[in-house]
Amino acid sequence: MTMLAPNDALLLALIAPFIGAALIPVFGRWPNLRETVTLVTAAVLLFFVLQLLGPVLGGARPEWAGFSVAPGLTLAFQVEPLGMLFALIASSLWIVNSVYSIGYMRGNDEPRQTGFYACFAIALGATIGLAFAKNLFTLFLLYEVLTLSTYPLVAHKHSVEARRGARIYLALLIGTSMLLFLPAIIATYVMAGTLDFTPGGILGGKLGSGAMAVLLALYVFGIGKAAVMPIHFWLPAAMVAPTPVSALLHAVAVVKAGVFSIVKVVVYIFGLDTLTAAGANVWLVYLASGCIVLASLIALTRGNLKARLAYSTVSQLAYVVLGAAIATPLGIMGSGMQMATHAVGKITLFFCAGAIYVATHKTEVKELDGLGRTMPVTMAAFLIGSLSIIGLPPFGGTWSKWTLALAAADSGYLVALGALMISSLLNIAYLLSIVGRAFFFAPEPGAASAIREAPLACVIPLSATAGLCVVLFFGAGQVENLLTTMFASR
Amino acid sequence: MRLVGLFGGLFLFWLALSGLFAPLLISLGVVACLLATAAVWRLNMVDREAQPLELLRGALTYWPWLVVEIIKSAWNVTKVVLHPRLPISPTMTVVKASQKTPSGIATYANSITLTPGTLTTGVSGHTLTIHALVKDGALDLESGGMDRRVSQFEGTA
Amino acid sequence: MQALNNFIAHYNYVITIFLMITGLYIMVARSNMVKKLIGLSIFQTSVYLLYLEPGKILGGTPPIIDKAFTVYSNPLPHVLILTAIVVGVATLALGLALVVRINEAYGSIEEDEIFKKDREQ
Amino acid sequence: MVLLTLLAAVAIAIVRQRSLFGVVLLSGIYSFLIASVMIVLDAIDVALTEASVGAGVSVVILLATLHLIKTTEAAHTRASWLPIFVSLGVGGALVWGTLTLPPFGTPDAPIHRHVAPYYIENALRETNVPNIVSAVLADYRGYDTLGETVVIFTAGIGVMMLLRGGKRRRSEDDKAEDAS
Amino acid sequence: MKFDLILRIGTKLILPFVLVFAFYIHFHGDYRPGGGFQGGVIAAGTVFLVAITFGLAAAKRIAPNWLVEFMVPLGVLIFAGAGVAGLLMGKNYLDYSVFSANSATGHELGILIVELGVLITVAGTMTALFYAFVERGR
Amino acid sequence: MSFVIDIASGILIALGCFFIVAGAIAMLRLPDVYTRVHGASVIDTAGAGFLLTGLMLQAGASLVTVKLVFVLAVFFFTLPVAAHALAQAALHEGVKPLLSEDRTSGDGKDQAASGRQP
Amino acid sequence: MMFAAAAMAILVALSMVVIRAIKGPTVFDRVLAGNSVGMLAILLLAVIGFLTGRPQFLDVALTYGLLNLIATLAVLKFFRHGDLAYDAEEDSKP
Amino acid sequence: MNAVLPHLPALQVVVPLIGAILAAFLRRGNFAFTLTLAVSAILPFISGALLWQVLTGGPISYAMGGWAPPIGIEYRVDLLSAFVLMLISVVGVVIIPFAHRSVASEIDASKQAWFYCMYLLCLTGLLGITITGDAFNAFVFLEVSSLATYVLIAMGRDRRALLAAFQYLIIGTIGATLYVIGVGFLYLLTGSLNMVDVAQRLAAVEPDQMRTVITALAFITVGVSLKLALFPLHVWLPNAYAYAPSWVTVFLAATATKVAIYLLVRYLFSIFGVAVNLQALPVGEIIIALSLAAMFIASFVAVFETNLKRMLAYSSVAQIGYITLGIGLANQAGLTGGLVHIVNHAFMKAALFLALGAIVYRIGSARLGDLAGIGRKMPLTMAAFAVAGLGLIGTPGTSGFISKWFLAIGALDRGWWILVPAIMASSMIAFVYVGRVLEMAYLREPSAETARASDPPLSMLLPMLVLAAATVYFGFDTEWTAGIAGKASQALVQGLAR
Ligand code: NA
Ligand code: NA
Repeated sequence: MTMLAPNDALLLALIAPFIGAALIPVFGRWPNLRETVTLVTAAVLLFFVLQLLGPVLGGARPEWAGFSVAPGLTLAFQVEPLGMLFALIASSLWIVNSVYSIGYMRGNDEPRQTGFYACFAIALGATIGLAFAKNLFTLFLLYEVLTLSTYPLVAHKHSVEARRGARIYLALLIGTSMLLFLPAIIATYVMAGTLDFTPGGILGGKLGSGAMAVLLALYVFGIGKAAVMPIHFWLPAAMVAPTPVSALLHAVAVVKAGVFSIVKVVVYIFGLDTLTAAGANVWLVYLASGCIVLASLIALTRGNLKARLAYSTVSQLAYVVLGAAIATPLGIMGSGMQMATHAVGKITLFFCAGAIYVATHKTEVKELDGLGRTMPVTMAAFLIGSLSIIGLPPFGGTWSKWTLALAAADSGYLVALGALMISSLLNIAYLLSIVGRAFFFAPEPGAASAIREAPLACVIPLSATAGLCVVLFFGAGQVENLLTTMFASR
Repeated sequence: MRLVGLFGGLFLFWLALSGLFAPLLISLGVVACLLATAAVWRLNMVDREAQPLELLRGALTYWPWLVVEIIKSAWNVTKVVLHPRLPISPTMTVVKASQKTPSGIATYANSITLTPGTLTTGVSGHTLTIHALVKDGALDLESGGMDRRVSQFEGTA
Repeated sequence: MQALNNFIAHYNYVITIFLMITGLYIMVARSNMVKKLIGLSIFQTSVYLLYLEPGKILGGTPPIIDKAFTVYSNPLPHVLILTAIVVGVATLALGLALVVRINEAYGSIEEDEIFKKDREQ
Repeated sequence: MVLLTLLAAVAIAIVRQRSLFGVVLLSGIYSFLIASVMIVLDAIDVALTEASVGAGVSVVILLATLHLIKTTEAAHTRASWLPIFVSLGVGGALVWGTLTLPPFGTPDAPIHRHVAPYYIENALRETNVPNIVSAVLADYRGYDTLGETVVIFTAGIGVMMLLRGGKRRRSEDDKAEDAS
Repeated sequence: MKFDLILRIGTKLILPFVLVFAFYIHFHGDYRPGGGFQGGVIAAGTVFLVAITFGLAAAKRIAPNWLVEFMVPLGVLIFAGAGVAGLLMGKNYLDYSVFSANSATGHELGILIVELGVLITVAGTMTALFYAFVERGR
Repeated sequence: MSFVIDIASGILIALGCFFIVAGAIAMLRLPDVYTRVHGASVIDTAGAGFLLTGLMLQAGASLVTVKLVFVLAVFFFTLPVAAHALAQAALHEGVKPLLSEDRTSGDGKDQAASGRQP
Repeated sequence: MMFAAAAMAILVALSMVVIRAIKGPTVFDRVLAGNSVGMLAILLLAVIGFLTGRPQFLDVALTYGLLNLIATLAVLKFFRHGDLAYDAEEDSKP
Repeated sequence: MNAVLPHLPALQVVVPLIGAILAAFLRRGNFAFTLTLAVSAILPFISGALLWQVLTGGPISYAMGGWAPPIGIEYRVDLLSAFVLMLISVVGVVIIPFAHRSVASEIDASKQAWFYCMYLLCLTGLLGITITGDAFNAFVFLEVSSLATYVLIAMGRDRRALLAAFQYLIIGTIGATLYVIGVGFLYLLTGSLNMVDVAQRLAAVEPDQMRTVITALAFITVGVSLKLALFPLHVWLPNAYAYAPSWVTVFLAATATKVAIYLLVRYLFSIFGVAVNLQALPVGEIIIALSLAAMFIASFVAVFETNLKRMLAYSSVAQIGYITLGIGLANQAGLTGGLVHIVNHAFMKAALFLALGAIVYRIGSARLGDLAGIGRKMPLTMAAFAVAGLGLIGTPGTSGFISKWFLAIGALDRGWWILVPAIMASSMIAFVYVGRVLEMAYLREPSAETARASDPPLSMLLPMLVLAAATVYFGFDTEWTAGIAGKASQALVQGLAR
């Protein structure tokens, strides 16, 4: 394996998805060729991202200096550990998701598939760029590209319902980013004179604690993708999208981009020490804790499978925010791990939901009685994903919950600790109840009892991600290593 | 011939207006007069009506008479309108025009109008409809004094 | 008495401004388009006065050089207003042409009526 | 001053006159009056122009227009507060702004001390043209006059574009309306 | 009904004089009030007069459509062209001193030329306006 | 000599002014458009004539006098043409003259004498 | 002095005529008054020329006269035929 | 070359002028189009050379007729005017290919030559306003462009075009007259009409005449604001844009109001600003308040418009609000934002109106409801629309973002942080009205009408693609937009009296 120079690998990783996106319409008329392009692009992307892993672990920070657009606005990329982790999650899950998409889209005979794959590739490109952004402007730019490129995906069905959902999705994400996120960026620039992500932050000594709390609030609510309550309801609204898109939103890219941005801002713009010293983070700890519990409670009340999963995501994202809010290295570590483990776990759950829909066209929880018998593989994967989300060993989620709890305890946030515990219980209630129905309830009379799984292209990915849940349990050390280098220079 | 006459008249007009004898202006004047002549020629309007040079001959006698008439009637009108009771007696009447040519009739009609107190409101063949401020004015015209004067004047032409 | 003197001394401005107000009022208040254009003309003529009045020098004479005179009124406002008049008549002509066309298209030159017709459409 | 008062009177009459003919006639009279005012202000070139435009061209074109349209103004139904307010506002601003201006006819006002003296002193020598207005118009500020000629040209072409051909070509909506 | 008798005769009488007067006003703009614009308006007034007393057809005999339409841009072209002449001779735009060795004479001549341009455009445009409005009604 | 001319022109100008004002008064006082025309014609003929002649005397034998003659010619030309056309147009439009006597049809039939006697 | 008095007289007359123009009552009164305004303006011009010592500018008065004529004729023609360019001959043709 | 270079300022205006005159002689629309094309192609070279001269050698003064200012009329090219000249010329040449077919489809064949004549006159006027250094000359050219504009608007096929033209004529003339009154006051105070000279002499005006200065300021500002459609003086604009021929709308939207804005900046910063301390007057505050009103109210109205031309027209009013906001801020960053938005908005709006023009050319309607599914039938057209629409919203990566960035920084510099969310909130309204169109175009099934549509011919397509590309390009490379605008505003702000 020839080693690419890290800087070149970065550039190639940034460009690859867009080249793919450009090629997809070219092959639009030959579906097989088109899907090949998607898969090859995904593979190539993963390859380039992996090329970066070694150097980053070694403490290097590959970068592409880019160019200055205007004073204060520079387009530049740099790989640091958190971004590395995010890029890794996104690019690896894209492959799985692509395979799944092929199965799902063909299985459902969906229209407009060319546009679908093209937008998907653009979204991935934006995600990678966002992960590697060197400054807030670059991050913001790609944040918006991500929003816009996922909008057609959410609206894919073109039905009245889909349009309404997509409208809410877009309005909320663009709205918060323009009204809160961008002003926060501008304020940051005016105060700090730069927008570069800098270890230790750039705002030290630039503003008082009250102002800092306000600025943090602007970021937290402005980054609507993080779905911090009350800016969360775009997520349930977007469930009208086809399942691969839900996977993209919930696991691969979108919400992750949100929480990732918050963590980046906390670490590299505010600086952990600056933030904790000012005490500007405390309110967020309480807010995140509240979100964790409240969203779980709402999830419990939702009868629609995807809606329930959506609220689950809201709750799980709040974990990440909580880690950032605690604003200690340990908390950030927890956030990073939660990003990874939730991604894998939630994608599994969504794949399952999609598979169920492809096979049976069922969307409601109460319709799933006895489904464990007809779709055993799917429901097994669902179980694994659920356990990981809940945070039970031997699945990846265990470590992230554990780290977060540790961080909360370390910093003395007992409320957060309590929230984590209550939430785990609630998770059990709303996720395992589904598994229980599937395996232990009698199927509706007249339902086919023979095994009838979704297409293989669906089943294989969901099995793979379920496997990853396990892998993450044992490979968590690697993630920890990676994230530790974030604070190595301190 | 008439064209040359017209041109000459126009050029005199120009000189009278201008009073400047710079060569440039003189030549521009010539050009202007030529253009004007050409325009009138395009309209086929160079005829006797348009160049009543003949009328000038009779003017020596007729015009002074008319001026006196005008002053007299102006005075009469003035008396009437300044009179506190405004003793007017508007009258309409018709008079015969004994002139032979349209120009002659026009001269008569215009003379009536020029004279304050009387006004030609219509011309139909040799019949003129007249509006007079006071009845006496109408009667005066009906008596035909002015008609004869104009015809005389026309005759000399 | 002082006030009266002041009023008389500024009488030209008073009338100029009065004309301006009148023109503007016709333009804004009246619905008839021809009248609007005439209001426009009045408005513009008041501007002519506004320029020309200060250009006058008491005891001055029209700015055409003549050995017999030494004090000439300011020629520059005259030049400017000549141009403004020409611009004014050009605008008027164009406006009237539009009025004619509007009348053909709507059968009316009352703005109010036309708005009503357009709304009904 | 008498002339100015008459001007104001005619202006009021124009406001009140409903017959458009009356308005046109009054506007012609208005033009003659204002041209006379211009004469008093020593602006004979301007007076000549205003008379030829206001009492000549404008009247003729207005009449030609009236031939093509309805000739009486409809009773006005508009609420007149805003226009009065706007007009008075502008007037107020003007009064406020002009009170400090130099009084009428003084020779030492700024406009008589800068630029204009140059024209008066040099125009004849530099251009051989004794009419300073002409010299300034066609030479010193000849470019303005070019612009002015272009304005005339624009209006001429514009009116021809608007009024030539395509007569009474109405839109589809209109036809429908007529049919109903 | 001979409404026009007096009118016609009168108009015939004064028509050429009005036209000459127009040119007089134009060409004496350097010395007296007047100039291209005023001259142009009076010249167009001649056409109005003809149209009013003798009808449009007669007016078009002295000022046919093509001529009028040609005059409208021609005058501006003369004016703008006089400016270009300055450019071609290496002076600034509209610098009339190029028209003669003597600067003042050059300016005098330049003024005359551009005023001619004004006259042509104004006379043409005013007549064109008149035609356009009047013909719309028939 | 110039004194004599001044006196003469003064008298003429004064006369002209008198007729002008009288004509204007006539235009104000007289009852209908046809009678008012007579007022206007006083202004245009006698008024203008005296005034302009007075001015001519002032100007002496110069270009100005020639122009004054032209101006006077314009007056003498415009008045009949305009007045005639005006009266005709007014009649055509049906504006009835107020008459104390109508002798147009020869029998003295008072068609418009219904108009009040002034 | 003499000219000033004459100018005053003309202004007085002008005022009365303008009043007539404003009062109307018929359009023809206005036409007549308008014509007279023009005529008085010409006289005023002539007098002002002498008043200011620059009588050369009678050209302006002449122009006024011509324009007044054209305008008056246009108005009257308009009333007579409703059309400025009406031509009887043209009409008599089929 | 050396013979031509010094005369470029004159040529900038004279070339289109002579083009217009020649076009009036031509009887055939095609000839006139070719002539217009040629003129349009020359202009960017002239303005480019001027810009280059100004960048390297400072402001240029050109004495018309050889008469030195203030005796004669001066053409004065500084960075600001060169910037605007460049904008007009470039827009002119980019959009001209679109004209041929669009005009042919909307204007009677017999009038096409005149139509191009009018267009060139309008262009002449706009360039003249921008380049002149003489206050009254600006009025003359303002009228040249205005009269031509009225005619161009009236050429629209709908009868409402006539009404729109008439209303614009009335309002435009009021504006121009108010401007002339203001210039008259300045003249009374200073005796001069030359802008530089006026500014210098105004500074020396006695304090007791301050009132007249303020009145002049008020009249000029209001007069120019009528032309630039500053809220609430914008009432003429929506109908004018909506019913004018498509191509005219494109041209006007991109240039006409921009030139009026230029004039406002010129007066506020180069004349009044250097002469008197405007900070002491609430000028900036008033302008900012009206700008905000425009940004919100006009945007809001746009949301409910179903006629897309009117929608974009209201959007223009709102976007002009951004520009005037920058002017009102009157600091380096804010003014840069305003000036750069002149260019950015010109490009975006031209692209949007071009796309709309292409749609009208194909389906004969610009109503929202008639556009169902057009995104797939006219993909390139709608792509251009979408990109330019994103620019309007101010999405990062488009030039609109750059404008808003500078504006927001200007607001924070001035200490008015509340303006930042206001700017963004107004963008969100833009997001709604643009989004509505995009949703209709992309997320609906094509109707019978739209199903037959296809992208227009290349000559029409190319301009909008170029402009859409420019919207993106200038979102990343701002050297020629924000760079020059920054330098220009630096010079303007530095000159202000404090
Ligand atoms: Na002029
Ligand atoms: Na002159």
